[in-house]
Amino acid sequence: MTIQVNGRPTDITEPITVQHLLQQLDLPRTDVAVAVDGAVVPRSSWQQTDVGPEAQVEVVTAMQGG
Amino acid sequence: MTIQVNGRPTDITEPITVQHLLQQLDLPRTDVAVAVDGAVVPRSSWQQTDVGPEAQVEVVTAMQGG
Amino acid sequence: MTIQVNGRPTDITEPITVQHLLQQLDLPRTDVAVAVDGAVVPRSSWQQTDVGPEAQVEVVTAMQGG
Amino acid sequence: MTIQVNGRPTDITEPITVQHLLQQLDLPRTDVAVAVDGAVVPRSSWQQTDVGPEAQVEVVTAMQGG
Amino acid sequence: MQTTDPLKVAGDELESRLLLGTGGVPSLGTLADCIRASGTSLVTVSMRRVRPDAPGSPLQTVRDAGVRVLPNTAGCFSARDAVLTAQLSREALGTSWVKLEVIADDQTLLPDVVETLAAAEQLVADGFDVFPYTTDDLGVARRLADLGCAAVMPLGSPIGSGLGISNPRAIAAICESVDVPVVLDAGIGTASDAALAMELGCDAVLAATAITRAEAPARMATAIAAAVEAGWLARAAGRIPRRESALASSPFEGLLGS
Amino acid sequence: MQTTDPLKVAGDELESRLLLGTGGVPSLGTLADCIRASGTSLVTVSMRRVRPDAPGSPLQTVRDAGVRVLPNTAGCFSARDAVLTAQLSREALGTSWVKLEVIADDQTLLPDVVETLAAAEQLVADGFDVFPYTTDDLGVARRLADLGCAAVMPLGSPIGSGLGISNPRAIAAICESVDVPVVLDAGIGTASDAALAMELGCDAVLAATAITRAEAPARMATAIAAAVEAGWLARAAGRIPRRESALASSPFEGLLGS
Amino acid sequence: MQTTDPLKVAGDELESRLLLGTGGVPSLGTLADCIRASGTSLVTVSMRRVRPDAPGSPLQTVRDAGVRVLPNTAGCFSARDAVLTAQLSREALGTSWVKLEVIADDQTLLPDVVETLAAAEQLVADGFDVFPYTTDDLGVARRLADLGCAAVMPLGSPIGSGLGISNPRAIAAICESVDVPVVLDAGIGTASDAALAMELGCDAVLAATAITRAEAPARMATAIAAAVEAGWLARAAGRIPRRESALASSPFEGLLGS
Amino acid sequence: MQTTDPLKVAGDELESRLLLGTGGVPSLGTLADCIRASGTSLVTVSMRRVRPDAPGSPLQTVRDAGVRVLPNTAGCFSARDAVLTAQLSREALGTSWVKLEVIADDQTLLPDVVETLAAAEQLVADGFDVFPYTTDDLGVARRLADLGCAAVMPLGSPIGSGLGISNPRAIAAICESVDVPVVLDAGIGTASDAALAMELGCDAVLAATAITRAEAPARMATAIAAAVEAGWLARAAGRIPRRESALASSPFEGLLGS
Repeated sequence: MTIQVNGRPTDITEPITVQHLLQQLDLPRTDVAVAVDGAVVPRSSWQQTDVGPEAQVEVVTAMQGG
Repeated sequence: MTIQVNGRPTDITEPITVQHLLQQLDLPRTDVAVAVDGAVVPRSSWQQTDVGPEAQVEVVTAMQGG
Repeated sequence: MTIQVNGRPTDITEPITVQHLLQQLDLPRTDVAVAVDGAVVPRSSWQQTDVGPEAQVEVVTAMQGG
Repeated sequence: MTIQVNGRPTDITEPITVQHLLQQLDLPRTDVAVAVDGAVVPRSSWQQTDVGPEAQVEVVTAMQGG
Repeated sequence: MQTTDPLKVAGDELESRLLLGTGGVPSLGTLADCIRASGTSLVTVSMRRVRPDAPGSPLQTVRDAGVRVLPNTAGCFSARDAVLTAQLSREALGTSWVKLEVIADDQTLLPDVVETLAAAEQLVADGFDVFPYTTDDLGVARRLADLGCAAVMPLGSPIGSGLGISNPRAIAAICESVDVPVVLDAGIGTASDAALAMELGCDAVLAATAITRAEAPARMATAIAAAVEAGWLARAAGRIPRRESALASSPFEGLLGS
Repeated sequence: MQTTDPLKVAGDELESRLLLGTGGVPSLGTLADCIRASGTSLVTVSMRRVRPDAPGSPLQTVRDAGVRVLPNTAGCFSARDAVLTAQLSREALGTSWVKLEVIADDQTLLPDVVETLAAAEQLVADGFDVFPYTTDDLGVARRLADLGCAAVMPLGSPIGSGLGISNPRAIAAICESVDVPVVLDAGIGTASDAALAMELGCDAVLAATAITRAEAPARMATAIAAAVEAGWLARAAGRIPRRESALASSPFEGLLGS
Repeated sequence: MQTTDPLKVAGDELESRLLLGTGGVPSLGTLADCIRASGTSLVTVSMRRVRPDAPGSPLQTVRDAGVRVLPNTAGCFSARDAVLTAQLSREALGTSWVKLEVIADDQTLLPDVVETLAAAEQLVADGFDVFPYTTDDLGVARRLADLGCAAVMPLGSPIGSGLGISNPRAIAAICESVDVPVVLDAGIGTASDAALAMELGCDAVLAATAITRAEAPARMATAIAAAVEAGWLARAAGRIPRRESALASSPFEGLLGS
Repeated sequence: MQTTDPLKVAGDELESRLLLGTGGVPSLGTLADCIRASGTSLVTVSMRRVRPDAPGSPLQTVRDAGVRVLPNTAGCFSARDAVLTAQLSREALGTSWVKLEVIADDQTLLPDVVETLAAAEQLVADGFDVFPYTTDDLGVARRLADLGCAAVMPLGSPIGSGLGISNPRAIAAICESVDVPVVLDAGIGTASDAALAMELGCDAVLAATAITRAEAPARMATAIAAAVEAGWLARAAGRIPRRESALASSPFEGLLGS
């Protein structure tokens, strides 16, 4: 099944938690925040929140700007 | 009974129409508009619209300004 | 002998008057003024004023400007 | 005889030197400069320079300003 | 003298690009003089309670001059009051045109853009041709145009201040970005301010205090009318660029002794 | 439209308060159009060496238009050269009027006031009616007037820059302090600059590049002429004071619900 | 040198009244230099998608410098996006402070005040300390303060333009009228702009492009920091009034020959 | 904080680029405070007739502070008077440095450049180090430098007016064109004016009234000193160009939902 991670189609084999997704994609886990389908997933819920089919996942961090 | 006409207490003896009120108070009837209790009373309804007790009547016209 | 007319060396065979010089060089004679060696030669003196060897002659007129 | 010192008529009994004038008038002698009749009298000449009748004497010093 | 194109607005054509505000005019005679001298096609009035003892109304003067009237909602602090005032003006004067003014306070007289947007939306829906007074905020001007306003009227500087156009770039940006006519409102102090407004791209200028409180109102009306035309023509004529250094206007060739 | 009073200068009266400089004009046809459109009464020319291959002279165009010519000494760096150029212009064109220009360098084209003062003194003594181009230095302007110049012509900003009037207070101070006519010279970029010059108290404005190098020169000539008139009228009309705070132009009495 | 009082905002005290934006900084090393040179206490960052190939994050640099971070919502065009971005920034960075930016379009980068007000209301309700970027519209600034924003951040001129403060009176009016700290945001080009902002009554200044894109960023950071302090002290010192005429600073009594 | 390079002038080096004028200072105690707070290296005084009843002289205060004194010729209307005053100042104070001021009248206090040039020539020939107060006329400034003056001191605006720098382009042009130090003289009203002067390229700034007549003179002295340094650093740091349109300071890549 395919989800969108930061706008890119990403195949995953089965529903996984946010925590596993970050691990699997080797994304940083500090100083980042995650939204799934337009809602923030607090860090404390990463291990309990599943990312389902066609989910829109955003993983953001601080960059220069402003 | 007392109504407010342009902010001034005005005694009337009985409910009267807008048309009669303007006549009774000797107010101009051209180039003016009337609102009763915050709603415009179109000229075409002046003869059918009664001004009841405690009504707030505004009679306005054009002045210099702007 | 050589004189300078408007900054260009010009050969003349003998001393000539301003009037003749303008004629010889086919320069306009209206709306112009002439200076020889830094001094204005009034139009009324053109026929009496000789242009000698090595003279610096300026012949000017109005152009767009200013 | 009368001289002008800083614009005020001042009577002196006889021609005196700049040096004596300053002493007599109890004017300061440091940080000042003296001009007589529009010319500076250097400090080194105060004892040799006489102030004659009708002399205009200026005695100036530094003030706030600028 | 070549004259400006008429201003097309709200389905009408106005010959003059100078709108005249009547506030502060010392007498109806002077008002008549100013209308004539300005050549204006559109004159504002405010809506106020009838007073039996009131001096003559400017309406007859405006009608005698044969020009349109533009009632305003001056003095309103909320969308609700402004909408009611607009409705009364339509009823009293028989025009759907209204200059929408909703101000933030009675000291600065600056627009309250939130209430102005709310009122504009209601009035457009109610069939009015809305001419909103607004700040020089580009985003708000664009929203007003998008709501269907007939024009937008950004201020140059506070009402009655005579400070001219405080932020010319902001006005120019609105003119470039908005599809409806832009009328410079408030702040005009004298003729050069009006010319500048037109050069920045405004389609028209409203002047009130600058004219009515000048020492010689009718003469100032003539002056500002000429300036509006001058600015309009100048914009159309394509001005020279600003240059940080000089550019000779007389040739350096053919100089004496050169 | 009410028109300005004629400008009295050097014993003559000029109907128009706009002087036209001819530098940069693309053709004599355009020059004729600009003279007509501007309504000017006085047109500048520069004095240059006769060139057999030169295009037509602007003189005939100026004469055909029935306006006065004002020769200038543009391109001169010294009093000596300026005086000679002025004498040649008088001889060639039969006018004692001369626009005196002595510049400090050929990059900035800014006036050299020392040489200008020296030349002005000589030319006045020699019977010229001297119109000196100068900086906005009040003391120098006063000296030029005291020397007997017919007018003084301070710059608004560098020649051809189109930057308008860089120091309006300085121009206003000259206008208040000098008894001869003050003609704003150099820097005009568009109509509002010309209106401002007149509002500051100038008696006339000279425009060259602003008109001749505009995209549509004749239209800009019309625009600037209208602006000169607008500014002149506005000054005469007595503008409202600038106020740091707002002043209501609509009455606050008689408001609904008040 | 005497230093400014700390800025009290959102329950904290900031030693420095200069906020540093990090956009455009050429390297993290330069960023570290600029933080040090500016003496800033608060540094903005934007929130962007994680990129595996991204260069180092400015976060570590900011932390090493021991200063607070102020995440912004730059790039958002709607209240919805801005609120989500703010929530993500709080989650990622552990701060409730957020610089709220909602822009009207990606060309002018001007604020969309309607969306900004909507977002501010939601964010305040959600417990954020909101620092909204806004126009110089007084009414909007007052509404933002009334909604409970921690500060208001009106622009001087468009982001990155370096045009300084286009409408100083508007900024001064906001400073007089709003109870929360006013931080001048956007438009600073150089030191004098920052000094002026403080003289007008601003409580702090944010500079980004002016510092990060200067030829020598750290030196410019020092310069602008000094200017912020200069402006703050100057305001506190009570400047002389502007006078249209001169006032002698040297006495006229006691002159020679007088 | 990084500090400015010393100013090399007339064979000396001044640590501070702020010159302090003493006119208008309410007391010698305040003068001492201002000298200390400003960090100045050079303080002006005027030369006046000795008055037996005069309050204390500023000289001792200046000496106690260990800074140089710069006598001026304020109040002189002719080269002759200025030269005599300069000679007296050299005799009284033992310094060949003199700030040459020759004014055109006692209302505007504007320089008389003709008399100033004449006096400068004589004083240079007589061995003085001449610091002439002058207008912002480029040609005159160049002539003063060519005559051998130690510096040139163009005005920003009239003495005591606090109007800042009326014509920044003119000041910048002088700075670019003249080889001796340029000291902005007259017109400074507050800190940002001083910063601007330095950004335009001035080598130093003189402030008198702005400091001495501020509500808190010593605090303003600190402010203006900081501003001079800020402006000097900013110029050295290479400011960003002014742009008519915005330039994003936050990246548009990596936006949410993009």
